[in-house]
Amino acid sequence: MGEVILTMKGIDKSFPGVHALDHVDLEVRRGEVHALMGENGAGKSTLMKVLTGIYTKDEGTITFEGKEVEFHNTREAQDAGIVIVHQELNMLGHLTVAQNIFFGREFKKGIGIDDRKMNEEAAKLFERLNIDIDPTTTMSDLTVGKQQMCEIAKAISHEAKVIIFDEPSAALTEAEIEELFKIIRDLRAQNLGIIYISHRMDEIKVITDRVTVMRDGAYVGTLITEDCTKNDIINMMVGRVIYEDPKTHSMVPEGAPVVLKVENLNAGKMVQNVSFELHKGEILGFSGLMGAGRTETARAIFGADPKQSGDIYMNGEKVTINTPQDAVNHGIGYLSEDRKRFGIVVQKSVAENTTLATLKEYLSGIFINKRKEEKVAQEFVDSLATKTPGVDQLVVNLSGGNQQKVVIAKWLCRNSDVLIFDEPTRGIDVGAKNEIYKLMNKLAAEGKAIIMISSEMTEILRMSDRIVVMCEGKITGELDIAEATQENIMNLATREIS
Amino acid sequence: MANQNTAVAAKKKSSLDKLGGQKFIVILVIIALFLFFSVMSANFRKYTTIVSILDYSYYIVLMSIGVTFPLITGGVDLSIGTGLICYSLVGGYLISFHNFPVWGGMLVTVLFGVAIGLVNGTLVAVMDIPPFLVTLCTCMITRGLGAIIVGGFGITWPTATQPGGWFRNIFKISIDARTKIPIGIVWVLILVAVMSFVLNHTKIGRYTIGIGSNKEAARLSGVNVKFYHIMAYVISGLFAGLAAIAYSAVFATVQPGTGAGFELEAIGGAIIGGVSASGGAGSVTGSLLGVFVICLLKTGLPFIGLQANWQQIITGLVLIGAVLIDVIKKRREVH
Amino acid sequence: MEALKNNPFVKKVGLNRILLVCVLIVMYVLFALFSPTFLSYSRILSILNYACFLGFLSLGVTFVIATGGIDFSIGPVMFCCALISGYCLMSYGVPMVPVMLISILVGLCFGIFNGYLVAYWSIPPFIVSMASMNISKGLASVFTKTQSVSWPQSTSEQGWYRYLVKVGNIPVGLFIFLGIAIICAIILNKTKIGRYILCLGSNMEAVRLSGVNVKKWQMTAYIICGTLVGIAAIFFVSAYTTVQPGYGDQYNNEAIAGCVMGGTSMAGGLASVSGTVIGVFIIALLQEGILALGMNKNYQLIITGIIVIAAVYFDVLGRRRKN
Amino acid sequence: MKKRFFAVVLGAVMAVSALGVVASAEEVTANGDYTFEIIVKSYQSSYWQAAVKGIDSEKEKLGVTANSNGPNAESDIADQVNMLNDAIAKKPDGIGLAACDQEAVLDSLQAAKDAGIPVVLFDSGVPDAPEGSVYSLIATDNYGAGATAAENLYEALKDKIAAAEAPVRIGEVNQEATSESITGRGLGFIDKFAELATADGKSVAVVGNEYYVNNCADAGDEASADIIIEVAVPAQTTVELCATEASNIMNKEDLIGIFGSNQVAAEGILTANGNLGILGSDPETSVLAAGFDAGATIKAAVTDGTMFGAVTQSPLAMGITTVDVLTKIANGEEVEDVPTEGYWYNAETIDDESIAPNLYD
Repeated sequence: MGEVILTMKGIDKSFPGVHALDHVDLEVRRGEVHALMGENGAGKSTLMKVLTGIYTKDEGTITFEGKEVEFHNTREAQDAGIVIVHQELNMLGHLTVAQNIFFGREFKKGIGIDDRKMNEEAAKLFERLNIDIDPTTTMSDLTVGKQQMCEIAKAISHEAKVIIFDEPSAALTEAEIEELFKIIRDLRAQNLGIIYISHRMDEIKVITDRVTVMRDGAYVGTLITEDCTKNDIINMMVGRVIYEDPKTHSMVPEGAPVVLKVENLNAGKMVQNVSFELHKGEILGFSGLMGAGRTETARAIFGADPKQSGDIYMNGEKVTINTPQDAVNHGIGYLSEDRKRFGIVVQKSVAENTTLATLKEYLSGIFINKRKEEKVAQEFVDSLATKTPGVDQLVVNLSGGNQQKVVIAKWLCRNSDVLIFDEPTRGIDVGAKNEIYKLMNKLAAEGKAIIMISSEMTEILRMSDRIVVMCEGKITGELDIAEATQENIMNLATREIS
Repeated sequence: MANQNTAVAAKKKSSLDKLGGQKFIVILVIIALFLFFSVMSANFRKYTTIVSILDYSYYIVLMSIGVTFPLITGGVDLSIGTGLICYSLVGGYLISFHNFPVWGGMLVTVLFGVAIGLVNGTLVAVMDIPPFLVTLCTCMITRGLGAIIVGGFGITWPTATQPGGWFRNIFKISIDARTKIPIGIVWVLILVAVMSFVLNHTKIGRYTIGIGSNKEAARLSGVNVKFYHIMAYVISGLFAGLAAIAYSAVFATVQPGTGAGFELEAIGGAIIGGVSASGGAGSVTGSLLGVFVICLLKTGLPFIGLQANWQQIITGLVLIGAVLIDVIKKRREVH
Repeated sequence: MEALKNNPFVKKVGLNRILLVCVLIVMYVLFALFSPTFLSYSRILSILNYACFLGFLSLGVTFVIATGGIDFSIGPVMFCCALISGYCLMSYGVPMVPVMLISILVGLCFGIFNGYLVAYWSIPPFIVSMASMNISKGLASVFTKTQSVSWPQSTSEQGWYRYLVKVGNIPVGLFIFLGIAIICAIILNKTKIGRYILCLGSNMEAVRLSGVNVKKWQMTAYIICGTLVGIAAIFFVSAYTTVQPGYGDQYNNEAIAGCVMGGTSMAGGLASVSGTVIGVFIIALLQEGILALGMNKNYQLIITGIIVIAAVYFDVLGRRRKN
Repeated sequence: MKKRFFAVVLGAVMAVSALGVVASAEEVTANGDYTFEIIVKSYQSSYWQAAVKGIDSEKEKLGVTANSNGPNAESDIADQVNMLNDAIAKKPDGIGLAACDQEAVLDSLQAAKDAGIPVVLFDSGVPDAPEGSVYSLIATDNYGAGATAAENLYEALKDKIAAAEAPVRIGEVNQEATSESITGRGLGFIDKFAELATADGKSVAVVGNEYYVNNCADAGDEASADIIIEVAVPAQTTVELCATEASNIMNKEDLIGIFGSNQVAAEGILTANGNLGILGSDPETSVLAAGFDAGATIKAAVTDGTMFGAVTQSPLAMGITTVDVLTKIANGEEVEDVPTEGYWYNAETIDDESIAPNLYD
């Protein structure tokens, strides 16, 4: 480890309703791999966005190579030598690898672009990184892993001094991760500063030198990786032990009937041999890290994506679900993690969204009975305490929590027996979260069966009667709430590198 | 480990793709059509017929070279057809009534095209108006404008024997009354080569593809997306201007109020040639080949004695067929 | 301005629509000022002649644009409907009522064809339009042997169909058009069909995940459009009697312009039947007004183009401000 | 008195009077400040622009107001009906109309009659016009004009036909098969040609487009005919499709003559000839082409002998006559129908005083 190259001090950033970063500190040295850890939503990505100029900070200082800096866009950060390898790929699928790497700063030859030189340079880069990719391949023909490698190559080609890896291993295979680590070690040897964001505890141990842990937008502490154990880090990450009325035991009555049974469900690589049962009145938590295959499982059950094999039983009867229509007809409702894209129709009113799945019931002859529709929507607005000026308000004007309530109302309206909540409180502020929790408990008490996918440990522990943990597309464990702790969940959710 | 399943190497290319994909099919179709018409009609086999087919295809080919660029950005340019007539009218009007030299008229023709392209591009890229609507409106506007400027008359560019008639030799050199060399095909091929180079080996082309592929990613790479977005429409306008010259050189009189529908032949050709309707993918050579399919159908069907109107029906079906190939291919990839 | 925006009446009717009506009135007044004969009743009848069939086209395409699609085969398809049904009438002696049904049926078939290709084969609407434009022109020419078809005159036995547009000086066509526009508004705003069409235009995936058969409803929009185009054909011939094969393109632009001017968003999800009706009247008024000022059609093309760009730009600006 | 005219008008009126187009040489004077609305078939074609020119010059001479307008294309029937209604609404002293469609304008003619506005039809008649609505018809005899082309072409080809051992072919390219003027010319050519040939003992067959085959006087039998008249109509009225249809016919070895029935069709033939080079003025060595209308291209082709000759109508004179007749009606004078016809011109006569003014660019 060399001298300090980058210091972030007292970084503060608020968004309307959310205090995203609360005076966070971070220090990176040359020739070190610095892990940045924290649960989902701890503020890691926000911090990196502040660093690379995507967000402007409210307070604090960034010192880079001894000078105080402030970047206004990624370009400025890149030019200074700070580059980020994004979690979601920013690639241009129709162009070749080399063209992607040098997009926006092509080599010129006369009036044209010197593709040969770009290919050579890209090949050199890959050589330096020991990656076996043909620079002339079209980007969309590569696997996700290879595309990630290209992103890394692109980052390095910027004469970077600090490279940020944002969950680089999420989509990679075993062998690719090995390759990635080799690259990272090479870069470290070349005296670059590396920030490594990951959820995979074991990777942290293997590759990083120091670990900075964040929690709820605040800085928790920095450890030397060698000197700490996995449990130390987990404890720092989940440090908060106090949360409102956690469940200590399952609220499901003995002998509650099985409502939904899934057997050997397979859908792509993210859903492999998934089997579980869901009881009446139960909240079944689905825990796991990002990319564990929980959403994919839910979508496969719901018929939103095609599945290869597997049986689904509703109330003991085998059912065929190929489309969301089938699922809805069998009484399953799905609340997507991405409300704006998959949940609500933003340009339509609260009432219209509420009845979207049950429109048939509001028809008088061929007409939609608006009065009835509005009355029902109003009932749900009241019972869910949705804050809206009226049921004719466009959903786009509501806050995240209230939008979520509208989606919940949509499925309650349908009287679904099984509700799949995918990240029910993502992007929702604390007050509204509690309301959603109360609501879910009430629904369970009324006999609905709920699957709750959540990346927030506290949420899982607070809400679930039983917890299924997934990792890499497989169920790695099932815990009763009584025996579940953050540590043993995290253990199941993280994978040992073999 | 489970993850090894995912370690499939690069997606396997189908054997079709190795041969050049859709372009390969289109070449086969062109050959098949040509052979079919040649067998069915003795007159079709003649050299003069081939010269004629080329004559009548230049302006559509040129338009389709240009419109390939907006199409690749994920947009469209519907103004090129009526625009072509408008530019040609104005250029010819200046030559005939204001004593412009022929080269001057040609220059105005092309510059007018560039100007309309600039307007289209600005409205699309800077003002964020959907390309379909923008160019639909400029389609109407150029249609009206051309007629108003020239006062409603059909305009004849100088005929071959008149002074200034040299420009008609740009596309066809006459040895004698019966022997013509379709030199235009050489220029068209050169332009195709140049624009292929522009599309594949210059910043303009690279960023055009980038905009069509993932506009946001292109912007985040620090590219002046708006400028290059405008450029795509300027190129389209430029080639509509060049097509106007080709049209004036081949045909006798340019009538105001015509031209609507030319753009669909050019766009249809580009799409048959493999330009993706959603942007990102496409090639200038593909567009060239696609236009030849349309032109062959248009000129070939009368020769085999088929009622002329079947040509439109067949063209419509060919278009759907071409896109269907693309749709089916994409579906296969998803599964 | 703020006060105006918050006025309950303005809120209910929508600022854009009020502005549109104002544009309509201002245009009318301007034309009347510059052309003294513009206020005559016969001129209004003439405007209505044009507004009627164009209105049906525009209503039809409103449904398609509401799904986020486009159909610019409507003009040629309208001519195809009028030609095929008219040919049946004049050459095969089919009685008038079945002939009208044939016209609507032909439109319906094109609607099914377009809708099926768009919804079930995922072919972009733009290309489907291009194809069915060619096919409708070719089909009409083949069917009528490239002949224009003149429907019967009012005085002939079958001429009663011309009363659909006007009886004496009573613009019956206007009432029928407004009647059907109201039905369309009801379909769009008060029935399941309209609800699903608007919602899927706004967010198709969310609607699909609500368990709705989105393909079916997407196709339905095209079918409604086709049906209205078939009706438009009847009103076209009852105003103008003669149709020629191979034409009709110009009406696409005007119908789409009317619809977009009325506030229907090309991005889908937002559509207003009343806006479309006003937009169509603006276009018909413009066409008549330009004539009254002694200018030719070319000026109308240019002015329409500019108005549409302006209308859409205000829409874009409004949305930008919201975001 | 004629010296007062513009040069163009001078020639036109000379031509007109020489051929007896204007019923009498009497001078027309306007007895009031009249306003006329005149609607042509298409505002965007040279032929109609020439008519508008005639209207404009005559209205200045007479000191009346005549507003001319027209749809963008002859196919825009609905637009023309709207223009007509607009004209009626303006309550002019008279309306001049060249109807795009015979049927579509009937209601409006009735309305004009009801409003007491006299209508003068020019170029094309409206056979079913309401009684009393149309005061005068300044009609072009399209059928006759087509026949004129046939007469001249037959005259030149007569010997070749008589000497021919194998069947010979005459081509005809028509822009479309819908409008009255084009079909009139097309059928006029076919019928006259057949009539002349039959008189000389030759049998004639008509093949090609169904409309012309079904509507000509006698379609004959292709297998036994000495002369085959082949009629082509393109899918759309664009020049390149006309040219394609023309090349298809012109590629046939037995072709001896070809007729294009309007400017677009005639130019299509010339465009096709650009590659084939078979047209000329000598029936022994080349194919003879007859055109229709004028325009720079056709004029140049006639002058240099590529095109054997062409028929022109006199849009300029027609425009002048229309204004004259309208003025007379407004004066309260009696008017009659005025027939006009087509004139044949070729390389020799193209510069004649009686012809040149009728040839527009």
